[in-house]
Amino acid sequence: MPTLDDYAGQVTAWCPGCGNFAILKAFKEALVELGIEPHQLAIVSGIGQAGKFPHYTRCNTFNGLHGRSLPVATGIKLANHELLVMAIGGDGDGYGEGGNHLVHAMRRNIGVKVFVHDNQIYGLTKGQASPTSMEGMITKNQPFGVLSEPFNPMAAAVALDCSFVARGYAGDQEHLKGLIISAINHKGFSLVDILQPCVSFNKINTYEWYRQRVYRLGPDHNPEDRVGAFARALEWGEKIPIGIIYRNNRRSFEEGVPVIQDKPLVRQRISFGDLKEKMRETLKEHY
Amino acid sequence: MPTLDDYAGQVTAWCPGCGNFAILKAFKEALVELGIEPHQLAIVSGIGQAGKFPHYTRCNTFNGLHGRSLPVATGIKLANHELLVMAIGGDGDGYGEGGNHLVHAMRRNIGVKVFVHDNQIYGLTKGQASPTSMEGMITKNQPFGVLSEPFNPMAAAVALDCSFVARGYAGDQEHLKGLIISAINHKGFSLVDILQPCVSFNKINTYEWYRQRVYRLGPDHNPEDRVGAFARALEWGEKIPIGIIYRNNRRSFEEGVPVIQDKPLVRQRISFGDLKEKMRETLKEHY
Amino acid sequence: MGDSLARVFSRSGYHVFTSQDYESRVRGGHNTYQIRLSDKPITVSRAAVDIIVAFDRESVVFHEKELSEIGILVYDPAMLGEKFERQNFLSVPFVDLATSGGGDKVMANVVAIGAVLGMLGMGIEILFDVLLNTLKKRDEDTIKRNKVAALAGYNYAGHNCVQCSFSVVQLSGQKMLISTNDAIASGAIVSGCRFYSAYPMTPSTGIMLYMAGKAKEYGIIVEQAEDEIAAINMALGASFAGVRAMTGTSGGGFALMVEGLSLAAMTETPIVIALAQRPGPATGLPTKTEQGDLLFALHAGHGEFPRVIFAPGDPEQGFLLANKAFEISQKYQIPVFIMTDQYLADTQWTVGHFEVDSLFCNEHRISGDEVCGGDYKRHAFTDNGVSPFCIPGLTSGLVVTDSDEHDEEGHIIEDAATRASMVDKRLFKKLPFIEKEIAPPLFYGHKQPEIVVIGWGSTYGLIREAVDIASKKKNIAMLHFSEIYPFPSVDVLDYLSILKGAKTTICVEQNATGQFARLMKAETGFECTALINRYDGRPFLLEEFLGELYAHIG
Amino acid sequence: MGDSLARVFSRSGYHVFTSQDYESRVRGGHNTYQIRLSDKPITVSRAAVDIIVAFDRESVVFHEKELSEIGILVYDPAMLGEKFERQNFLSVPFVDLATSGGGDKVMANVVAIGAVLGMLGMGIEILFDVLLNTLKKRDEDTIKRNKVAALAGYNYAGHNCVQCSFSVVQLSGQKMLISTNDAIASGAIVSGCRFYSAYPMTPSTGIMLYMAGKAKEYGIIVEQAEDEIAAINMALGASFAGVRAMTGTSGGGFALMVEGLSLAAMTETPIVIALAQRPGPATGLPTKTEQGDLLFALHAGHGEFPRVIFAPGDPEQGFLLANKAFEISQKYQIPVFIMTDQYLADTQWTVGHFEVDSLFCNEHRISGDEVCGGDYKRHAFTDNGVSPFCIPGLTSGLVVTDSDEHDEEGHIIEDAATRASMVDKRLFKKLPFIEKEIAPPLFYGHKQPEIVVIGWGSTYGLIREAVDIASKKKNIAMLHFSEIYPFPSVDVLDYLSILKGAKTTICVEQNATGQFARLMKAETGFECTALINRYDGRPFLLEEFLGELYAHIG
Ligand SMILES: Cc1ncc(C[n+]2csc(CCOP(=O)(O)OP(=O)(O)O)c2C)c(N)n1
Ligand SMILES: Cc1ncc(C[n+]2csc(CCOP(=O)(O)OP(=O)(O)O)c2C)c(N)n1
Ligand code: SF4
Ligand code: SF4
Ligand SMILES: [Mg+2]
Ligand SMILES: [Mg+2]
Repeated sequence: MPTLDDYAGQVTAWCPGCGNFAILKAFKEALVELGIEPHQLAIVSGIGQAGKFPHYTRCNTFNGLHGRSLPVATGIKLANHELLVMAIGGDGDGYGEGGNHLVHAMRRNIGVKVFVHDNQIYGLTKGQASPTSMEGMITKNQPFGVLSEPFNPMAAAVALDCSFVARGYAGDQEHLKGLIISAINHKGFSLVDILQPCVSFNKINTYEWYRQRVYRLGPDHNPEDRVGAFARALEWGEKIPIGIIYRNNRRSFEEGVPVIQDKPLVRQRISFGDLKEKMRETLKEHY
Repeated sequence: MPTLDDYAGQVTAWCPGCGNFAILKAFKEALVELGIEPHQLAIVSGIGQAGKFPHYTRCNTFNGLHGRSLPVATGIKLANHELLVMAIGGDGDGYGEGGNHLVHAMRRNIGVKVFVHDNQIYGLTKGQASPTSMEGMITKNQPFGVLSEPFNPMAAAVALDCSFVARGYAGDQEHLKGLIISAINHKGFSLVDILQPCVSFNKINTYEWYRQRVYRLGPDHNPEDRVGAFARALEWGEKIPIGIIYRNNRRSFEEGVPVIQDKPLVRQRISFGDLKEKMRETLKEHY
Repeated sequence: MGDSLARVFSRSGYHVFTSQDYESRVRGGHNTYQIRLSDKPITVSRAAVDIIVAFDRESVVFHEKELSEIGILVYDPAMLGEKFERQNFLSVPFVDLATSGGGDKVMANVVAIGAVLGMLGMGIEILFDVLLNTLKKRDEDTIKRNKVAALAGYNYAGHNCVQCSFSVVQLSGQKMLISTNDAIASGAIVSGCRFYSAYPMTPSTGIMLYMAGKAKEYGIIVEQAEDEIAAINMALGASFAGVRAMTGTSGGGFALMVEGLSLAAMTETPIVIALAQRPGPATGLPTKTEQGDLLFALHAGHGEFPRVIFAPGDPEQGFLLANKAFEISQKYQIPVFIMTDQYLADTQWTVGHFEVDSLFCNEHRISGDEVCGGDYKRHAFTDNGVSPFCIPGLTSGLVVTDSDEHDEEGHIIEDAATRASMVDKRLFKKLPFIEKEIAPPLFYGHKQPEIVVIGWGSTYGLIREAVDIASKKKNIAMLHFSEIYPFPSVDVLDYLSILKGAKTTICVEQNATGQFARLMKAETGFECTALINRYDGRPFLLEEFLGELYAHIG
Repeated sequence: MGDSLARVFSRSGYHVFTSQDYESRVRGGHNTYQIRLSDKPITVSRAAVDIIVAFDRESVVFHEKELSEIGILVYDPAMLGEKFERQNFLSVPFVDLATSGGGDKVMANVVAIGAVLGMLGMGIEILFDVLLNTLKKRDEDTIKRNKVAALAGYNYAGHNCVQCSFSVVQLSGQKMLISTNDAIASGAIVSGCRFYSAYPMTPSTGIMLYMAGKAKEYGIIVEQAEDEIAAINMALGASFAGVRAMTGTSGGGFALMVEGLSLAAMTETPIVIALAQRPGPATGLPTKTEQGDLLFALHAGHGEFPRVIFAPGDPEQGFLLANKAFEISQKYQIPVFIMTDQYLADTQWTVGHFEVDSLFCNEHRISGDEVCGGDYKRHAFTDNGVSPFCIPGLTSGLVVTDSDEHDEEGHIIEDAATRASMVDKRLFKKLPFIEKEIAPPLFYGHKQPEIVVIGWGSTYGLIREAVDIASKKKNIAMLHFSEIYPFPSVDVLDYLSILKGAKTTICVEQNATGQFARLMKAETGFECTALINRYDGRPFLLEEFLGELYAHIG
């Protein structure tokens, strides 16, 4: 059985007080609770403060390009669907640079677990607006304030029939741990958007700001009702729900690919000798 | 007043029977009806059968890269918001390669009119699945059938609070013309997804298939109700609604940019002499 | 119909070379399919044509002048809406013959194939076999009606072509007929490629379709990505996870993969990239050919890292180099390019057989607990710069890599010393070994040539046949590069001395700026005495090229 | 605090050079800010330091050894948690002095600035002015408390630094202090750039922030795009529509713009691209410096097309070349690069003033009905390949362009003849004119040198000062290239003869493979006798470089 020690990683380079610490903690506790060993897990991350995440724990790690974690994760999952594959990054990473991949990963329902550390800002590059920054937020790069409507990842995910859609909050670590466990246990694609205060650059969406708004979804919310889930996903402002917004039971992509139904691709070793024999046959088609 | 003749373009290279012809016709009639002159219009298109569209009419044209019409259109609109700016392309172009731009153009609510010729297939490259191809569709490139859930542009657009969301059908030209007019008259971003039979490669979604399913939305549908619109947007299969699915009245991006409130950027000529004077002043900040 | 006819010839033991020309549209437009056959190896299209089958009026207008002295144009007056009274025209009622035998209009094609065979005085049985093959999924009746149609054309032309002076006999030994792109795909498959992610783009799509067609049989995952960025990143993910992976695209799509290429280099993740060129810039001429992306491929990607570039010139090279691409890519954990183009996608050649026995068959990935457990380091420093690459998840060891500069374990670093060592490892340590893997160019023709014609990639067949012809009058040779980067050393073949010994050295390229000649100058200092460039999107026909060549060499 | 202190010196009439070193994180990590000042022009950092202000223990550990003979390290024992009993250490209670005057802890910075001025024996009034400037949005009281803190530090150090032997007097004439990236941004603005779309990426972000800061004043639209692909395509849209447009990024972001670059070329849409280099491949070292993307920028994009590459070496070059970039880009309707890097982003130099009068001020776009109405053709063939470029929408004429190969009107074509003519127009006709615009390299030092040190871009200041020093013993000169492509001709300055006449020619580059040296060889055939390369992400300090230089030249 793995322990928290098995998940001890490198020294962090985050600012003191950053919401990322609580996420890291919830994440480790969830994995230990699930009994998953570090080598059974592969994390793909992007670039940004959140992108450094896998180095602060221990696991197979592909810390790739800004915005490109999902295709890499998809490739890994298809090569070895026995691995638990996660994609971790920031809101800029996941919803800005990587927006297209998110859309299509949801369509595929590839069994990758996505955790977006949503601080509503570009942290690592020092405070430009992100896709989830609120309208009107003034930054050095947005001197007239943000002019676009923020991206609502929950509503978009419900619209794309994402098979697991949830929102967590770094300030509610216990609840977050539960969400991480549910996301991992869910078959197929899971998106967990995690509200994460950035103490250095986001002076609007502070711990205090979230504390006044965030509430846990209760049993009255039925995450299986898509239209209801959509209505709930639109909630933002006075009250911000956290919990499982939407969930369905679609076939996952891995389940649909015929050639990996017996075992993962990476375990299907064919000898080169056999391949050559086979190819000799195949080439006869060209006669 | 412009006439249909003003909009006569190059010789088409589409297959006989292609749904694109009806769209072209509806488009020209709409513009003539609106009294818009060709030079008041700029069309940006991508690559694909639909991407050839602007050549088959007459207007300012930027036939750019596959999937990249929206950023170009955004640049044009910001430089000169007096122009009517349209982006035209296929479903692969708009929802596949160009997916991220669509998401963010909706957030911006930039006043560009997008028409997606949605034939649920890659036409120009000869019949691979597109993001809107139905699950299970078998092609040379998808020998096991499409494994992903089709992208639902209407639901996604409602989720992203796109300010004008409509679906047309190439087989209902009169109705389509009306939609095009409404989209043009709408302030802000407009997405019109146009069901377009591809007689050469899509043997599933044929004229006959659509005819059995497509119906015009009636007055009972309230496009201002977002949750209701979402429910309607999910309708697909037995019955497929066409018409305005959702509409709101958000401020457009152009309206939000302070520096173009007086007149378009392209009409604000500053003499280089004045610029030099000004810069001498500015440089003093560096002392 | 071109394909079936070509296959009749290759099965009859002939050397066959086919090429196509078409527009970027699905139906209509002017299209041609050209077949050349010979009892000797042939490797390029000729300008002069012996038989033209015209299905529309444009074919008459555009191509009549291409007829050779003994050439004949065969057509159906009903299809063209006109009857021509010309000596070298033969009218055959394709449609009438198709329908009168109970067939459909579209069988006019099959009638035409039969007619050509009749004109050539060949037997018709092999065509029946070929039809059986192509129609294998159809019912008995369809097959029968096709045979009847073929026979009708065959008999009609055989009897009515008084002016026909051909006599093509059956030879022994069937030949394989294959395009270089298909050969690349099969070479990849036999090398153990199990993951191919790409986005459709002419002229690379054929490779993906070939892989998809074999997906079931070979257990390959072929995923059509949402865009090219995803395509290369998916392939890198699969490769990292332990599966041989490949992607393919054309120039515009590759432009989008450039960041991923740099990622492959930094994370030392093997990948094979098929780059199928077409005329640019931008969308350019999607269905035409060009060799315009060599220097782009060579320098693509920010930062500095090693890569290998192959550019096969014919199907056999395509097959073997695809295999070598996987070997090198896995062995050194680097990106390897196979550059092809529209010409190699759309021409088919006959090949005796592929040298399957000579293929590389080495497994370079490891996963045992002894090497991968404990303090395994993904990017460990080694003498040759190559670190043991474990398969994540199969053992207790962790495989960690990063697009940031990293230490041996794969964790982010920023210090100067580690940085410099990592550049040394990735670049300077590996390079000498990679360089040794590169084979010299193919030297063909006169052993001490006065004239050397230099080419790379798809001009191979053209130059080779031109040299064969010109060698009757001149001391001429070809130097063809199919392994382009690292630039071949002169250790095995001192091609520089050959070049310096020649009076005339002509570099032939299907591009405007002479990219290979420029590369050779940068690498070796050697400057060719002349360049022949073509950049209108069309490949050279043999006679056209000979004309240009003679203009240079007299 | 570095910035304020540097500004005190530049306002006091000194030549100042500042540089920074920091990690890719927001808080913490080890960071330095180095200021050098002199009464003579200085253009690089030195290794030896006269005053170190240490805010943490690491600063002592890492930098103590850098102290010069007269050097002093000043620190607050309370901050470092230790009191050092060393001769060349001066303890100043930064925090105590800050709080005891009624100020906040963070004002320890200001105390330190005051202390440094006290140690140097300078006046403090200019610091008060600078504080007024930087705090201009704050209330009276804050300003006052800052002044008190500064004075406290000033007095304390002035009285207690017995070992201080500095005496820095006030000179006449204030100087401007600016980074090259800021200079590029201001050069773009004065050239009429009204549209800047980009995605944040170190070290290019500063350019975007500068533009955003001036957006209101100059009526500029600065749009942060969703990704770099959008960024370049937006800029192309704005440019097509008639507005001067620019984008900026670093290598990884530029990798994503490559397809758009090719689009700019095909549609002949002007664009200026600031490419701010950092060490690669992939994410690399985000906050360090490198010159690793020269050949990438030169060959980026599928297909063949002309481009221009500038690489300024100091703020003034940055300002002027940004202006020239717009001129050339508009005049020839081509993409123009301004290559910069982390070093040029993070170093600030003093400059007398910018030569605003010498700027290019030509309008190349047209929109009159006479030229744009009727049968206006966007891509009309002309003698120099440049077609009149109308502004769409302002007149009745239609402006049509295409990423596919097109005819003069801009409509898609596929025929060979038009294709060839269009390549000729875009490439071969424009090139000779573009080539003539390129200025020769800067030749500095001995007129008939035995030793030539060659560099490009950001190594300018380093080489220049090194040559100044080395020239005391050697016949040495610098050849610095800031206009890099098309490679300068030898017509105006026959630099090739100079190089060939020298015994030793050393190319200095902040990369591993000597990209510029390679380019020069490909372009001119000239091969340098030696290369000095650094690729650990750090710029050379003057002494380090002199060491390497002397190793080569004795
Ligand atoms: C292609 C590319 N563009 C830009 C960057 C620069 N960059 C690094 S992180 C980042 C944004 C970080 O924001 P987010 O993803 O929200 O992560 P956070 O730091 O807030 O956790 C950017 C723009 C990059 N590394 N690569
Ligand atoms: C970057 C890039 N990738 C791929 C292509 C090849 N390509 C051209 S059109 C097209 C898809 C066409 O499908 P769609 O957008 O649905 O348009 P349609 O032809 O169906 O109208 C593709 C993949 C390209 N031109 N550029
Ligand atoms: S900048 Fe913000 S997100 Fe980044 S580590 Fe600091 S607090 Fe966290
Ligand atoms: S392939 Fe399909 S979409 Fe393209 S022109 Fe033909 S019918 Fe229309
Ligand atoms: Mg963020
Ligand atoms: Mg389509």
